Amino acid sequence: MSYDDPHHPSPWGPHDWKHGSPHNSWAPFILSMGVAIFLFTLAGAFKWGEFQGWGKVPLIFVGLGVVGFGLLIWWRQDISFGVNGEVFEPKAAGAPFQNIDIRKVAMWVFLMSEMMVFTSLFSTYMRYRFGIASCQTVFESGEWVEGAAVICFEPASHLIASSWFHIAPGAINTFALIISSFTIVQALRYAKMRDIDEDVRRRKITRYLGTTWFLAILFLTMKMIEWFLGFPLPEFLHEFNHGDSTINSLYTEGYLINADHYQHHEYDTHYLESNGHGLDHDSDLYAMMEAGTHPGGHMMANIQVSATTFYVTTGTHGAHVFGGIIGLSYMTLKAARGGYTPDNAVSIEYFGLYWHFVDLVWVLVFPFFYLY
Amino acid sequence: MAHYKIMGQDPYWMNFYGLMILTLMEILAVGTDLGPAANSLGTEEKVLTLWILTIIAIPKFIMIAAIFMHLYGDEDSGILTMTALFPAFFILIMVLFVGLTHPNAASGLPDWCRPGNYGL
Amino acid sequence: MSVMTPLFEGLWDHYILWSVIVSAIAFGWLYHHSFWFTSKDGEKIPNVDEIEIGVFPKHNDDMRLEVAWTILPFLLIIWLTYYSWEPLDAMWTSEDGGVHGYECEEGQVSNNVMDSDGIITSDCYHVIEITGQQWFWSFDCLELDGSLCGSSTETMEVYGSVPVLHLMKGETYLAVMESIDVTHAPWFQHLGTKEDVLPGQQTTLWLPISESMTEESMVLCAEYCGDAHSIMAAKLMAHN
Amino acid sequence: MVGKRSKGAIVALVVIAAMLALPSAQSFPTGISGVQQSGCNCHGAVPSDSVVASIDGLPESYNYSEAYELTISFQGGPSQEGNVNQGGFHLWASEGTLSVSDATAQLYNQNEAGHTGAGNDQLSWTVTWTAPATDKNVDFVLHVNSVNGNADGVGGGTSGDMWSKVAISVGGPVEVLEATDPFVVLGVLIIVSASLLAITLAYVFYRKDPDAFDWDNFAPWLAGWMTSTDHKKIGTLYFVAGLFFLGVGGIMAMIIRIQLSVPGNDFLTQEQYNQFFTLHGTTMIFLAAMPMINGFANWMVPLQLGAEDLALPRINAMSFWLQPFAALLIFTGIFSGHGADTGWTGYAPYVVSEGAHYGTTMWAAGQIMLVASSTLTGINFLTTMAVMRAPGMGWMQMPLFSWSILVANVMLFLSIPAFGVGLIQVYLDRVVGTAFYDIAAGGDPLLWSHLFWYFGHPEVYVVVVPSFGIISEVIATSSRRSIFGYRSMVYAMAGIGIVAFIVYGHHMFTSGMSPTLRFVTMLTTMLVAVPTGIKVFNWLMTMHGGSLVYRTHTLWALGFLVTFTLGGISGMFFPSIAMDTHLHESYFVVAHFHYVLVGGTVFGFFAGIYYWWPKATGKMLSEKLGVLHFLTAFVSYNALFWPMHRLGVWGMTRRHHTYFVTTEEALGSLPMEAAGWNMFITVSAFLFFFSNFILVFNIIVSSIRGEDAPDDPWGGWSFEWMTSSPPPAHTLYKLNDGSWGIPTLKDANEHIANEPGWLSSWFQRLLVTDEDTEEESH
Repeated sequence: MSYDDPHHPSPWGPHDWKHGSPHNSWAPFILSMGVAIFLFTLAGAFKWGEFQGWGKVPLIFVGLGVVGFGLLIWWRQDISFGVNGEVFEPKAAGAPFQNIDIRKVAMWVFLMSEMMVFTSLFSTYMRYRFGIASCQTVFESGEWVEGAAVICFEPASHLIASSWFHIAPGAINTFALIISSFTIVQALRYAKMRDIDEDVRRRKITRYLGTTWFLAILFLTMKMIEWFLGFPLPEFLHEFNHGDSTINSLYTEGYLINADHYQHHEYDTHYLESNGHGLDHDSDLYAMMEAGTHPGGHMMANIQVSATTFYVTTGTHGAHVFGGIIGLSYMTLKAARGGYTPDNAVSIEYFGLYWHFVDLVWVLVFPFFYLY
Repeated sequence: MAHYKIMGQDPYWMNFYGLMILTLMEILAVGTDLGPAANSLGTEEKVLTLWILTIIAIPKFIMIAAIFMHLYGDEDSGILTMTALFPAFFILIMVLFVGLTHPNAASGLPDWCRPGNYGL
Repeated sequence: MSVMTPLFEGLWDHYILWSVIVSAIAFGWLYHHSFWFTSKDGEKIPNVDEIEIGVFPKHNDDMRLEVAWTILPFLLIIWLTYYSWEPLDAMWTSEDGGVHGYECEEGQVSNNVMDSDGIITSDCYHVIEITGQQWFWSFDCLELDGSLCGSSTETMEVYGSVPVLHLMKGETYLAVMESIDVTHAPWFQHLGTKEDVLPGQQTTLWLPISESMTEESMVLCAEYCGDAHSIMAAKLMAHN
Repeated sequence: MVGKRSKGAIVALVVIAAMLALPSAQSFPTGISGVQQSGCNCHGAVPSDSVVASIDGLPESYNYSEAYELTISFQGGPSQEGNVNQGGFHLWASEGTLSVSDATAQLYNQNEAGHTGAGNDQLSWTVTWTAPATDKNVDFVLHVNSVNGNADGVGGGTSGDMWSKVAISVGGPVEVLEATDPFVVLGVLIIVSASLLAITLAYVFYRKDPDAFDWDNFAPWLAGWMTSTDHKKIGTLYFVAGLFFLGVGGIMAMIIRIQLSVPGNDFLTQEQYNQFFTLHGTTMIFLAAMPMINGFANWMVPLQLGAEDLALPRINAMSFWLQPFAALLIFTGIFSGHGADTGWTGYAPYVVSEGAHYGTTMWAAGQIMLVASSTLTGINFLTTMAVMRAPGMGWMQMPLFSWSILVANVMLFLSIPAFGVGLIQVYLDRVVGTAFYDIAAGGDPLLWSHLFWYFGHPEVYVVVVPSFGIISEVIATSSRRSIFGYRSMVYAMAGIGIVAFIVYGHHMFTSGMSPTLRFVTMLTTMLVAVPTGIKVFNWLMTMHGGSLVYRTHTLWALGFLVTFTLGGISGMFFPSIAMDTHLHESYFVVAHFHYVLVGGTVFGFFAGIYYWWPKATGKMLSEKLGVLHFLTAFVSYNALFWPMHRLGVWGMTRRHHTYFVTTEEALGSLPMEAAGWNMFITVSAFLFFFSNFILVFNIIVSSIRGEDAPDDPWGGWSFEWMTSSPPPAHTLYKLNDGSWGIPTLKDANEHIANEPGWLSSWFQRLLVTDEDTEEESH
């Protein structure tokens, strides 16, 4: 027999975990193949943002399907882990990590690289945010003419933080993530309790993991609303929203990665005059218009870079949440089957570390992308 | 797992309450008109908001890392904190070199980089 | 035909000198040891450090030696840094005047002089514009007089039609450069200098044409820019 | 013309097969009625055979940028002398630019021309076509209308008119392969390579045990390799992949050298040359060097640490399997003639421009997968080394090879996210149209350079540092000494690891980056010389008082010392900015990095292969063949790269598909002697390439009838020599009492090992809480 370990003849899983590693597994091969197919087919369906037709879309799902299949194998091998006391949780031997679970160390090492990922994204954002003049500044400087787009940086917060209603999805998300951070830690606490009834423990863990899962779904739903859908307001709130009946999504506002002719009413001298706010009297534009050297009008802006940094950075965070949802789906299922005991509760802790990290990133993303 | 208490209460719950309050403060800071306060401090509203947000983000960050991620109070907290802080230097370098070098490259070399400045 | 500017040649010779010294030490040592401290296969090999499987061997170190070859290379590189720091003064001058002074008034000339290190200083400089695009260069003399700067095209045997930049010896030019598509970089081969030409941003490059400059030299593209990158050439003519 | 698309290469067969399967992706104007503004509003419903259109003046193959005067004419149809109107035309050219010289024709855009109202009464027209400056296959499509000139009837008097069309294609000075849809190509490719692979695998399976050969065991045997999570098997897989791509990259290098052997050569087109040097770089760094390092690391790190396996075996398998699929994506483009042509640095904005070949998207996608693979590898090795050292082995008792892998992985792990994010930005820009590097929207080309080099500079150290480790092992073992200055070796390596992150600006001294940052990185770059110097002197000092045993790996290690020192010295020329402005992007750079990456990394790998081959396979390699390999390779290698220094100073540019020398008649960019040196380099390159087949031959001979290897053939001290050769399927070690298990490391320096230095005691105090200390003291 050529398999490495005669105890586990099937590389498709499930395993007998008493013996520890190594196990044969098809999951790495299939997952890698799926990722390649996905990246390849996605690039076939879009080119420079142009959709290449529906004919190529099914192929993308083939890629995703292969990835999913690989994940299923991975989980199928894992699901017996911890059941019937079959735990294989080696501890670190040497200093300085002595007696810490190996996988916990690995998780922290993984988080190091995640920190660098988000640092790269934040560095990109800082370079553009500080390097390109903001649209407000350009507008007030008067260095524009109506009809020609100027390049400037329009932070998404200009739209999002403009009213309580616009900020609502982001604010709800902030709370959702903090609560979910708390629920996952509660799940861990109950999983580790040895002195409670097994059934109670199972139900508690399932309930807390399920809540976390629900909050993660809520997070992405809110994101959808904020990006694409918008939401209608009940009538009694209209007066607080300049009489408008809906809260526009970023999509409707034209805050898009291909927005090279973006317009905003605050960059419109006519609107500012008619609205009573008027122009800032200290601004160069005001002086120029008074002197008759600038005709005023509606400034058009190319804000592709601003939208790109916003969507990709928050989107990367969103992708991490999505990854968490996939993990949580499996874990909730496993918890419902009684798969978590005090002996392997650490699995919840490892996932928790990842989840808290996603929360930490949001602590930075929220103020700097949504509020500032 | 946490083996300690905060003000005699469960640390997770206390941490949760604290985070909630700080987040509320963040949103209030953005929603409130800070213009007058900023003017009296001799700065712009945006700058003041940014400062408030940054100052609030720091304790939030520490609270999540220390209590939820068990970087405080566990046997392995010390070494894991060191692990988590390990990339700090590299993050600093990236932010300085990549994030904060001005894209419109300056045409001149500042005086402190010139030998002539030191009489060499 | 010399491609080395006096500045480059000075630095180069100095570095070569130290390279030879360092490699003489390293290789002399290497050859000595690899012939002196040898043994033949099959001979009973002495085991001075009592090496044994599964035992971390005895430390074999000497603090003084290790510190010595930390400090000595460090001193050498401090010297080399200082040595190659000097020309930096002339590489990027700040807006408020430097070795090349300020922009020339109408009719003023640069009168540049080269010192013994190869560093060129001038009274003032002229501004010209270089634009790169796939896959040719354009030179613009702006308002400069025909006696100071000129551009033309010429058919070269191998590159086909190439632009020619005519500059005057003894004059110093500041090229303000921009690209209209992707990144390029003009390499003024006999000036020993190049700088990327970026789209959407301006970069600058000093072109001090000394009296010793060769009459005609090539300008090549030194930042990969696509299909015809290798034949994106131009010619620099230095006139008296 | 048609039919000259094949150069006889297998590649062409693949492409032709793919082309047959798929209609051309190029969109032609289909009939006059489909072309707006054509000037002749679809006279006649169907094309007519009686009208014959022709273009005169088109060459068989064009010269770059030459202007050709084309005469367009037709015969037949209802057109006659004396008609009011006689005909019209519409000409479309896929490449180059059209222009018109008189009032009878007009231009719609640079690819399309037609007749004007004034040209309505003509049977022939003249247009000028300027050929492109690059090698393309140019298609012309001409539509003509033969008009009877009747002014009556509906539709502007079109009744009785006829039209016809002709398509002609013209090649460039150098033939070009036609492009085809990457989807089909990949399909064909998968089938071809899968069949090749299947044949090879079947043969290996047969060779394994020719007498007991049985097909029924084949599938489980294969699946055993594909699903294995054993560090030794995965290490072997890495080696197979790494050596395969070393060969692929080598073939590309040979093709590049043929092209450069004489000035003005046209063996390759510019486009092909651009793809070859791009993929040569990418292949050698990411698909050859990195897998080889991982092969060594997978095999030796657990063995040296005294561990059973890596910390996360399944993740380890995942790191490996991402690589072949990534390679598939990276190479997708080249088989359709549209491979990545950006240089391995892939500078923005060219990399996101439509001018860069379509294969660039897949090149970025493949590298994203490699980033994922490296991240997983990093997690695995850092964790393994932190937590799975055998009892008694502290950080400062780890063998130096393991230390080098630790340092390399820390660097790689912390820097590669920057590259990954940059690649994702490029991928998104090219696919979904984000604007990270869209200049028209304010994108910053330097951002990519920063992200790339933030990773790229540590990366080149990642590739070379494991070689330091191998050389430290080999030199010490061969001299029968313990390594001189173990601790300063470790500190030097760690120093290189940290300095690597703050020097990357020296790749951008001429990039338009802020001069302040250039100055700062000039200072830091100079610092690199210090730790590197310490290492070289320590190696030399290790030989002092020892008794050097000349074996093949010893020779390679000594060869490494020579070439790496030379490469290190030439590296010192770059931080001097005034020199770098001349040397940047020249062959001096090429010479330097090949001296450190071939003379450093690859020579180190060769030393490692000869050193650990007996351990991994249980067979000895032939010393005679090994010495022959060393002598031929070392001499031809130096003959290959040493002259490049001089070429660089003369002004020979990297990434140029050809060069021209100054002759009596014409000015070129290089002096006359450069041509001779280039020919010399090409000849040496072939010698070097073929000398490495001696190693392949040695491996084959050794596997078939090599001597059996003892457990510790060279006299090393670390744990890998404590297990059998080859190690048992489940890695374990022979203990002193004769049983198998995990060993404990003893330290010959007991007194030192038990006394932590001031630095480690400071760390201890940070890490261990007071309660723990109290407990210990009780």
